[in-house]
Amino acid sequence: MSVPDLFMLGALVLGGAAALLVVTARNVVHAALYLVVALVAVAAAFLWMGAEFLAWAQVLVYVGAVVVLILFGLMLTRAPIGPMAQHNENRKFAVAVSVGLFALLMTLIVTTVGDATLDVTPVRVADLGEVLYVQWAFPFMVLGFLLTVALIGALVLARREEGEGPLPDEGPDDARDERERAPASSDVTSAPGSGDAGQQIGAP
Amino acid sequence: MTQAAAADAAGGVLPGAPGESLQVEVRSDGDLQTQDMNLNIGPQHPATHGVLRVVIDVDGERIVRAQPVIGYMHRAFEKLAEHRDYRQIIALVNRHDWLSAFCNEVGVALAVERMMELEVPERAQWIRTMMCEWNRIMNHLMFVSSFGLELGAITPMFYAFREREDIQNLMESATGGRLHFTYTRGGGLKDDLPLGFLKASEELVPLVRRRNQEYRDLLLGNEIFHARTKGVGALEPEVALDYGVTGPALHATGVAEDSRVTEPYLKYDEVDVTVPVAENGDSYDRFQVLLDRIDASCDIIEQCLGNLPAGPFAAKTPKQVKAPEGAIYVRTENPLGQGGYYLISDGGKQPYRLRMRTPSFNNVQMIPHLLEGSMLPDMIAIMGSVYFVVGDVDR
Amino acid sequence: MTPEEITDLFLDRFGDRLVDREIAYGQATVTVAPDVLVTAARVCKEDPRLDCRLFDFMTGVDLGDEGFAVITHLYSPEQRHQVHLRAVAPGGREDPRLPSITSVYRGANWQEREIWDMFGIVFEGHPGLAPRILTVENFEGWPLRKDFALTTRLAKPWPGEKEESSAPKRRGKGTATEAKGAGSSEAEGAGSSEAKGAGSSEASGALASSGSGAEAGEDPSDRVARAKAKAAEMRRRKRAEREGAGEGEQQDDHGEEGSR
Amino acid sequence: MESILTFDSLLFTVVVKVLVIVAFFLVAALVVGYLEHKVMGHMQDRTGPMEAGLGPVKHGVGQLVADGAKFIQKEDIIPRSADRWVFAIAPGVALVPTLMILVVIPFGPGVWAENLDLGLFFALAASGVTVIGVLMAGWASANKFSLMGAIRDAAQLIAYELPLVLAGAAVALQAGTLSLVEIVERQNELVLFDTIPVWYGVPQVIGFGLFFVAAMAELNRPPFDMPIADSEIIAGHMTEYTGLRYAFFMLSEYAGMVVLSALAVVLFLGGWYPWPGADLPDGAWGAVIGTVTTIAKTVILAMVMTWARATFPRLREDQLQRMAWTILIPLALAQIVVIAIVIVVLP
Repeated sequence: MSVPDLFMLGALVLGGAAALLVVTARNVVHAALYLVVALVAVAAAFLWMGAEFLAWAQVLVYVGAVVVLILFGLMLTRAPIGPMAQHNENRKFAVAVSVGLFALLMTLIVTTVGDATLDVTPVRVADLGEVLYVQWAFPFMVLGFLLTVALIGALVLARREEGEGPLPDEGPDDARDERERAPASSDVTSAPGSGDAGQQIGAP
Repeated sequence: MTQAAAADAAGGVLPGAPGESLQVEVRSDGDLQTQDMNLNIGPQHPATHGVLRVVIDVDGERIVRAQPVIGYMHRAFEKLAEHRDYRQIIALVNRHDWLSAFCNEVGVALAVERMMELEVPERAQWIRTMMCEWNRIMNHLMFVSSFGLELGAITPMFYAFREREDIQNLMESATGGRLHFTYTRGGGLKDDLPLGFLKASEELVPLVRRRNQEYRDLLLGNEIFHARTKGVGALEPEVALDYGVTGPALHATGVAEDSRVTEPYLKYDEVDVTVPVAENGDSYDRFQVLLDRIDASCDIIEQCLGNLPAGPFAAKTPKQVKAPEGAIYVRTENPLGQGGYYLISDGGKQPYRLRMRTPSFNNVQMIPHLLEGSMLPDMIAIMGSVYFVVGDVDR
Repeated sequence: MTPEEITDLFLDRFGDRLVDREIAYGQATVTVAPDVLVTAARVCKEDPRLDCRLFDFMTGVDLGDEGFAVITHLYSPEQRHQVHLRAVAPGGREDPRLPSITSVYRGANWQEREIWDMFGIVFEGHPGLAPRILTVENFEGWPLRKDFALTTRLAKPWPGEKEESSAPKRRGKGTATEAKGAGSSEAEGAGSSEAKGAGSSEASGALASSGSGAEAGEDPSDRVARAKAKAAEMRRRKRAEREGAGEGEQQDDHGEEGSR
Repeated sequence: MESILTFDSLLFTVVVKVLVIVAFFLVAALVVGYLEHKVMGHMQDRTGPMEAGLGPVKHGVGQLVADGAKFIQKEDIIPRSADRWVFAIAPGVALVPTLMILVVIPFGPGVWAENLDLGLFFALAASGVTVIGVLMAGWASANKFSLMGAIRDAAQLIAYELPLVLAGAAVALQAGTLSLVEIVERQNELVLFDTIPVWYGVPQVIGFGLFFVAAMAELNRPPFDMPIADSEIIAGHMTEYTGLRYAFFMLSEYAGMVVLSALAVVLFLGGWYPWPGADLPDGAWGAVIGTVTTIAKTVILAMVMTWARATFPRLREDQLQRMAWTILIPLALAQIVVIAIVIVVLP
């Protein structure tokens, strides 16, 4: 077993354990934090497989933005300290579904990829740019357009809620008009935004 | 009143006991379920100028309910005053608003003198007037500096304390005190001005004026300062009068009620007193009025220096100061607003009742009116610009 | 309006409900019957002749056997006159009650809470007097009533209670050396320094602070010695206090030493 | 180009690199911290501690070392209702990403730990992770002020990560590479109108401003220090921290100043070149001159941050958000478009 193999194994074990903890943790914030570990482990796995760009994108988008948003949302709504009693009646059902899904995916992967050896030569960013912006330029642009549409749509929805929401309007004070539903606006804008960033950086 | 209603709803017990640190109440009366967080600002908080506690409910960053809790510094001054003779009360009233010690002293001395129909020598009156204004500048510098600090600008604090130190040295040379001067006596002053005081005063006035312009440039000339204070905590003149808000907070609403002008005491009828006013009554205006008042005080001090007559500095008083039976109310324009002493005497050595009307008490009572509906950071801009001293609230 | 006009106005308006009117030091005090207190406050605020829009303060007064009175001070910023509105609470010392004027002046809220806290006068119609505003929540008694004794004074009577003539001799010969203008300076004009003799200024200092323990015209070394003796005496007293019950406020110790 | 820290043995190389980076990290934070104290002190007409010194050098240079020693001795308090392990590791989580960025920053020709192909991308990705430590600290402290501080910090980071990344992207666009080393090299080759050699800071002056403002917002430096606004929410996520853990947060703030200033220097101010179009000698001398140049530029930028701290009041949270979403991000996007067009039009 070579050193990269060992590292890969380590990343898999760590990520797998963290992933298990995510679903079993009795505290929802802890679960989110385990998710960070799991995602970082995935990024490490990408790294060892030579997909450097993917690894850092994973860190930037998932760890830096998505998990932060999850934590942010949890803390804004409720983030009790200490274990919570979990009265989830769907627990068994969830276990069954995830085990089934895992089995399905593993079967698919094993049957299609099998024991093919992986070429771990790092992909150059320039090649990636070539593929994205030259070869697949049109689908890429369509994707970007879709995301923009989604962004604007979400903004429109959030805006309307602000005007007609249940918040009592207390007067014409300027400062009060400025209060934004912070979670809503950031929720809407940042996820596609991060994708945006990825696009721009991928430019050759 | 919302705060009282809140206390009632809670069975007279205020929310926010030590055990319930992270308890939040879920409101379900709207479509959108939000959680109000109950926050205790104070009694130990960097922005409350002492031990004032404000219990606020915040929805995100917006304050839905605010309720000041006072009394942490209650020292029963009104009770103590009933057990002190008049000269001891002068030392006592130094303490409730420690930033306006001299102005407080003068108030109680005036009450006694007017009741006893004591003729105070001209020189003493001029010195008192001048000292009141020096004290006013000292007080205002404190609030100029702390307001900046609360908005996150740390530098004005150091600058303003520089001038404060100079004025403190000046007053110390005359009175022997740095914070609690106890310079007034019934019928005059403790002592005459020391050698070199007038010269030092004359040199200090232009310096204060120049530095005041610096604060103006530093803070009023700052975009962020504008953004933080303009339109924040706008107080209507009617509401201000209704609550008995006085001082810079009232002047900022456009009401130029200042007892130095409307009911002159000491020598204020012989000097030109400008009462700076503003229009909008927001934090910016309150702060601007404060800076303008420093300049106005400089003007008065210069006039005092020019008019200071020679003569005795204290009247001959009977050995035992006894106010005749009756009641009198003396209003003075203290740095923070209108101070007043309502003195009821039964002819004895001690007052029968001495009511201290303090500007801070009324000003703080008004604060929830401005806070509700504003944002949490605005709370700092509002509380920092209503100008109060907690000792003056609780007495 | 002059104080006379103000009292007359109240007499016109309230007739026999005006219990008493008084003018002292140019300030008008009108005592109204409790049942018209709110109306009187409203008149003060809304009558264009009075126009007392500035709510100043409220205070309670212990009247002894008669019970308690509440005085509300109102001021008109435009007309520059003031009214002391007074009402004696019915119910004597046991159950003093007055109508609340919070419906007229918002500022009355805390002032009435304070009076309730200090005197136990209940204001009917007040949105909520509890919790106690200045004292602690479980405080017992009404501190500003005259029958509420100051603990320190029970432990140690006020030294100033003694008449001036019986005060110790060292009170100074202030009156003998009363050099009236001596303490003043010839500080005319800008920049001139105030020349004055140290001794003479002290003499009139003692005069001004009539009996503040200032020793006039004495040898400075005497003063130092006495100051030391005084300090030793203070220390002794404090020690005795500590060894004793140890109660009593330290700050009340300075009875006759006064402010010097 | 190879890093000068490369030796024959891989393991040895790694160990040396880690040691050098950690040492630099600690020293740089200390120096910048000291400079901030003193510069701000003199701006405010006061001197601060002047006696503590290291040997004959006085002027308070030893003060921060003494403070550090004090922090180590202080009792480490974890509130009873805090979430213990999250509370305990949060300062470390906040510190590590800053340390990681240092790995890719080139200080001089050959003076870097790692020349990643994706250096810029890596640095920006790592800088976004810091907030997780802050969120952990804020949540685990079981203190409402901490929680509010953490939420503010997260909102701020989400808003300012975008302008930061977009400003960086514009540089990558112009340089045609994401490697920080290559960005410096290309930058030095840039010549405007065939005559004036300039750095990227000139054509991308808007981007530079955006990057700097966003960096200050990310670091919670005044006037964007709402997450730790002492007059509003005590000290935000740091409220419950004492001793060494608190020192860790302070360290990550000062180190963050160094790191993001250095990144700005690399991206916009020509990196290790003393002036545009300069030519450094090969070998050790070039490395020394380059390193000194980079550090000097970094310190100047860090001092600008200090200057801002001594000058400005704090913005309000919503004003900050408004500024990010309505001014900075549109500006950054517009800049990218303009630069892309210019690059396509001008060869």
